[in-house]
Amino acid sequence: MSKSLRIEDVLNWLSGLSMMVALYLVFVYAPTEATMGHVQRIFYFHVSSAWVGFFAFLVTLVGGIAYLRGGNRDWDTVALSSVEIGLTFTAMAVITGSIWAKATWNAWWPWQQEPRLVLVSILLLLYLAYLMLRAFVEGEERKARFAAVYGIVAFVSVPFTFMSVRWWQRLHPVVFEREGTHLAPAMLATFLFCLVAFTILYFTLLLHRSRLGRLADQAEGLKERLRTGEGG
Amino acid sequence: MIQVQGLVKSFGHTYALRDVDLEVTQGQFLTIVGPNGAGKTTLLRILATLLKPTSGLVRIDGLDVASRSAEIRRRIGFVSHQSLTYSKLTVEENLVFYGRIYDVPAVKERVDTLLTLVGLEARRHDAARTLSRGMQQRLSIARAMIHQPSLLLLDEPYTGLDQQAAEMLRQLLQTITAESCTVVMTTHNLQRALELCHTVAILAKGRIVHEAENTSLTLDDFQQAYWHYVGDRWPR
Amino acid sequence: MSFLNKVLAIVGKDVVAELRTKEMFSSMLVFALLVIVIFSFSFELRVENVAQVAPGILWVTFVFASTLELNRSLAMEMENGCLDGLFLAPMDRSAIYFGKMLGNLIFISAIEALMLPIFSVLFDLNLILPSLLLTIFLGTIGFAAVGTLLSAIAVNTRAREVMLPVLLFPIILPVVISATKVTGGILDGVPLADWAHWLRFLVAFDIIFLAVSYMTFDFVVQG
Amino acid sequence: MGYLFAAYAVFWGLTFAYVFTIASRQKRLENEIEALSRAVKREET
Repeated sequence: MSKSLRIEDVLNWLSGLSMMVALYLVFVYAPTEATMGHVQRIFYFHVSSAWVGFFAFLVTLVGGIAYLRGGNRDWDTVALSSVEIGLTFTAMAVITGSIWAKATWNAWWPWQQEPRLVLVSILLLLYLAYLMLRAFVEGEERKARFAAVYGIVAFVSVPFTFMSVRWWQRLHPVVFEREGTHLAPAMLATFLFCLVAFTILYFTLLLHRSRLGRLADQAEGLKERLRTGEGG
Repeated sequence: MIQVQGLVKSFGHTYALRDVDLEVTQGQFLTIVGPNGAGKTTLLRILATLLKPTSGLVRIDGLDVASRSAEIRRRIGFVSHQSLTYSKLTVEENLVFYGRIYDVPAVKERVDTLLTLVGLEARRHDAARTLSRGMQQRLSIARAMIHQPSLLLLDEPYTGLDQQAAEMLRQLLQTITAESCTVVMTTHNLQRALELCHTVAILAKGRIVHEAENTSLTLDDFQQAYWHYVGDRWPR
Repeated sequence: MSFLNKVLAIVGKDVVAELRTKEMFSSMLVFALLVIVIFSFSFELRVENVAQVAPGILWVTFVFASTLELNRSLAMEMENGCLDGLFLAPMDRSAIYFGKMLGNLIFISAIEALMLPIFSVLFDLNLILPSLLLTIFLGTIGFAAVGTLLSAIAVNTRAREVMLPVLLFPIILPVVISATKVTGGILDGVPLADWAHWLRFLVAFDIIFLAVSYMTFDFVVQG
Repeated sequence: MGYLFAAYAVFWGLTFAYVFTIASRQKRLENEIEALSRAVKREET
């Protein structure tokens, strides 16, 4: 217990510190973008949030496969925790993206110009369905099994959705092209640091959320012991 | 025929079976009695390979249920408390379908034999949903016997039957067991429990608490034993 | 071959049951007519060119009809515990998957075949074109492949009728997008080369999801 | 500038809200587990 506590502490401090540095880099170190101005600074946290969302759902896939292979319930806890964190960050990406879109294109929801927006909203739907599935299945073991399968199928569909949305958009006039990789070195450095900081933040949250899952499991076990009046 | 050692089955934190030991020899008829929630259905479903044991050893004909389930399935017939038949299909179509998925050679002949055995020849072209509860149960037994299993598992076969249907079922089971088929049956009816079996076991709270030979057992003695072992759960 | 024989036995009994009651076909016919009536009322005032909205209406109808069919198909196995009866048989669980999947494919295709002429008449468009039939077929395989797996999950949940669309729609969205695009392209007379990549895309989706569903089906149906 | 502020406010708002829910759920469960363990101990003695 004491050892895992230490890892928690290290991660807590590390993520706090790296987020502070990230803020400094975003607002002070990174130069102001020429055409878009200060609003472009949304980019760093927006893309990083989206990255954490995507990465979290990848972890859910891995957790699902590991659970189905070994039957270790901890993997199910990790998968569920990751979905929750992933949804939170995807929601952040959607909201910050929408604000950015309003600032640059004067539209909160530019479906046609920004296919990634569609993709992200589908991700939200997919993993809300994942949570809904868990809420509607009876029995812990079966819940974990179904969720694992859905986590796998859902993630496999993501590249297809991405591609179809991409191609779907191609028939419409491309109004804005984002200069993805043409970032100035200082911007790129800031961006990369943000990615790292967010990934650390993700793992910190995952650790705490998984602990929550284990506690819930423990509480269930105790309740069952009380109910049957016998040790498990 | 059946060997069970230290069988445990849990659903999450709930334990359905805790440390069950059981031994059934070839041709034996074992009845398991116990109150609702004792774990009877769970035990039968594990023997039928429908559920995997959490831990412990379960062997049928020396084959492990977890790893050799396909071979075991050829040897067992399972009569569930549901009929496992398609209500829209006719009696004959149901049996032919199951015959095909069990790889039964000469399905037609086998179906004819079974329909005669369970006395449903006259209803063979009727949809399964039009059958009475007793007939459904006999169809269900015919379904379970389609591939000539050497082990028959019956889960609460008498539930929901009237006196006459239950009597027909008893005669049918007597005929089947005369062919030296091994049978494991569960019930919560103590009188039915003692009718045909060689051995009777009491299952309570996921454990086999009592086992007895049925040679000189009277219903009164058995009822005494049942109350003693099942205790507080039995309504007095 | 015994595996194929078992798959066909499962498909066969579904077909026989349906031919006997014709429950699904009659309800689907009414359903298709209803959808068309509702759509024609809701678009009537705005749309001057039906060909613009026809692909969308067509695929929305197909998706909803498939969902109804998938729910019904697995519900039939849940009745009287028949699914247990299938699991008790000495066969690989993938035979159950392919059996149910093929059955679903046949039924959904039959429903679509029933609806196409109705749509053709009411939209005054010729929808019975080989290229369009191919697209519909490929899209239907995609629905059936994922739908069979997810309906096996959905039947084990509370509120199962709602659960299936919630699980299924976000996953088959790529199929709907691409199929609608291709249908639009065909109706507009766009040359094959311009939408051939969509067909390849559909084939890839079908193959991958057949494989994933086949591999995970066992975990859905055990215990 | 207003948009930039709004975006970052949303980000930090959501992050803290999420961390807070995790922390409070953990607290609640810890209390519950403690109460339950005491109850189990009582039962056993």
